[in-house]
Amino acid sequence: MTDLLLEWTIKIAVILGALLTAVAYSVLLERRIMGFIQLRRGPNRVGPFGLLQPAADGLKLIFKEDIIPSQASKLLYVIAPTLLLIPSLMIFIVIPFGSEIVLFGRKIALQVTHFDVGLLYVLALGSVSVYGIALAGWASNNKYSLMGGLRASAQMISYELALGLSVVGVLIQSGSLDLVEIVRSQGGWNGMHWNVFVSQPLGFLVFFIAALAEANRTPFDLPEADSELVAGYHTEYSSMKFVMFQMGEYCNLIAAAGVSTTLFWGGWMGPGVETYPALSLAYFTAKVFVFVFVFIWIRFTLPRFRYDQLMRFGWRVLLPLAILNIIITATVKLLVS
Amino acid sequence: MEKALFIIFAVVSVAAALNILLQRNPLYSALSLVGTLIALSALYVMLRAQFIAAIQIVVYAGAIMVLFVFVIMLLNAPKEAPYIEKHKALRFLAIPFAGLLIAEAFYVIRLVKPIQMPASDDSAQAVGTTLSVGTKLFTDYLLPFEVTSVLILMAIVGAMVLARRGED
Amino acid sequence: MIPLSWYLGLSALLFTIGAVGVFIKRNAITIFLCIELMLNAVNLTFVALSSYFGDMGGQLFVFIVMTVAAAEAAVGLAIIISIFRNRESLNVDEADSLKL
Amino acid sequence: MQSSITNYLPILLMFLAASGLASILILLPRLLARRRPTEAKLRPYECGVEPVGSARERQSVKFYLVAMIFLLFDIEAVFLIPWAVAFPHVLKDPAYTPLKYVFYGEMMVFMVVLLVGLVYIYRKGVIEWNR
Repeated sequence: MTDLLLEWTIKIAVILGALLTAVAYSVLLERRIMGFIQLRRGPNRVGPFGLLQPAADGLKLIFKEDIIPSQASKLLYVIAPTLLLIPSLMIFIVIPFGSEIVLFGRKIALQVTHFDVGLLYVLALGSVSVYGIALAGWASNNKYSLMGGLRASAQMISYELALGLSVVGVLIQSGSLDLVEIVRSQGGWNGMHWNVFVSQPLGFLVFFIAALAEANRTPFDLPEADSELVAGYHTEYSSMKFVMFQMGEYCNLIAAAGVSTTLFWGGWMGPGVETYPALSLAYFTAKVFVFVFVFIWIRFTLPRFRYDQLMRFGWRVLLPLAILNIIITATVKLLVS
Repeated sequence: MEKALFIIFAVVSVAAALNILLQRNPLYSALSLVGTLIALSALYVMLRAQFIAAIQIVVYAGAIMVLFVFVIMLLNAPKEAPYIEKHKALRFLAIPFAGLLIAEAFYVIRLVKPIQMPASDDSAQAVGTTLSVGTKLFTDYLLPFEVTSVLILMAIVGAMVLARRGED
Repeated sequence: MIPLSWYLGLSALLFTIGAVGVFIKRNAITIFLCIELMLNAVNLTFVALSSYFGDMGGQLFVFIVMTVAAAEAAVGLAIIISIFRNRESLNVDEADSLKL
Repeated sequence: MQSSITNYLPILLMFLAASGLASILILLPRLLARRRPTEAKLRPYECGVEPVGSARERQSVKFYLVAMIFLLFDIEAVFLIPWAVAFPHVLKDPAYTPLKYVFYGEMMVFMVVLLVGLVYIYRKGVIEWNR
């Protein structure tokens, strides 16, 4: 029991460290890619290629004045950003980063834990993070914040539905909610039996779009549509509380990339993982990186939706497509058996 | 270890439940209830009802309570009046009533025979896993499941009619 | 090993808190929250007994109870919204026009 | 690689770690940053213009309707998940062979009933925000 606890604690510490670094550098990556797409340089002054920019930004934001507006509901105003950040960090304990490797003469599975309801745990955390946004908007007691918070939470719950239904096809394939089992069920064809190739291209499409909207990314970034709402639900937030919203957003982005990889793109599976288990970690990281890149690329390519278009798209297009995907998958499975 | 965890979650759930009564603003009451629900979900995990624990968060904390929070935010109702204008007697009745209820419950609980929880069974068919809920629900409990769909349909229509009256 | 009676005792405590809330609170939404609390207390009993007896029935019942609670919350809150529209108040003592 | 109930403990550990991190992030500027609040800084931000009215006003009931249909369809998703998990096992298990069409059909009936609800919502224009 004690060494189990120790193993968990070390894994959690490693994951938190890696995650915070990844968050800091995906912000930099985004700004660099934005510069590249818009034919300018982006941040390149601090350190070689601007690599120390995240540290500089972090330091700057720590020393910024922490303003709590006089009209705000103080307690909720302080708690709201943590309600967004904590669930998005907690998702990572069930994501499998690789198969088992041997370290210090001990077999170590490359995920913190796995249990029977793994995928439901991910969905549950997604649904709880709505509170952070809704309460941030309400507690700021600012018209733009409240409007942004309400819009964001209505958008998140609408697309959460499509998200929840689009994974059902994967469950019919794997017969388990445990993310480790889901990855293992995609191991055939020399590690290329990925769900997106086998039967779930439609499911993946729905999941991808819904995950984009869940993470409030363009073209679904209406909650912070700066031309209408100043900055949406975090208009009134400054200093580290603003950083927490940004961190939560980028954690959600990386989590969306990790979960899409796990469910549809074979997780850490790939050719040769059976013989070289360490390769699995490389495959997983590469796939997640590609997803993060695509998310950023989309942001600077597509224009923003209008709110009525967004709602209509979620309920009239994505939701029926997700249900159609379930019916097709179940019918094919029944006929093949 | 197990007892310590039980006591932590029990205390959290009771404290959050009491906070529902102590708060004037319904938004704070609703958030306290979310706290109770999460603590209860942890207790469900300890009872090895893993699927129910997950559903508790997804449905109760993630959907039902979101609806409550939305309604409170939309109405922006004034805070509760500081005193009870009518039925003042009710408040004084509530305390002895609560004592009576507790005493009765604990009298019954004292009669409960001490039974042991079945030994930890890690097979996939163990009580409380998603698979066992799935197979049992869609075979033995088929009728309640199908009736549920009609109930949800009725709720959709009913809530729409009630909430939209006066709008169109 | 935790005795079954601990779970039942906790459930009784939560149920009582919910019942007291229905008595002393005047805000319709808070009363509704207390009813949800009572439902949850009963759910805890179901799950505890179901686990201790090794029978799935209790857990499936909880599943159905949650569904019913969802339907009830949707309709109940719709009623509260329409009362608020007419009376500009959530105080249950003021919604008494059905009295003789 | 048995999945047992102790595997849920890391959730608690991660929760403690994450909330520790969050509280550090909240406390850090309190200790390090200077605070010079002025009346104008603490006012609600409305692009520098004098604030008009209050934010505590009633909002459109549309948001309630969206949350309500989300809740009811979320229940559908929650019923689909154990069904989807059990479905491949039922297809494989010879004991259930005569039941497999029933198992398939019952979920289709459930979904049809709820699709009726979805069509009703489309007809009532809950999703149409510009009406």
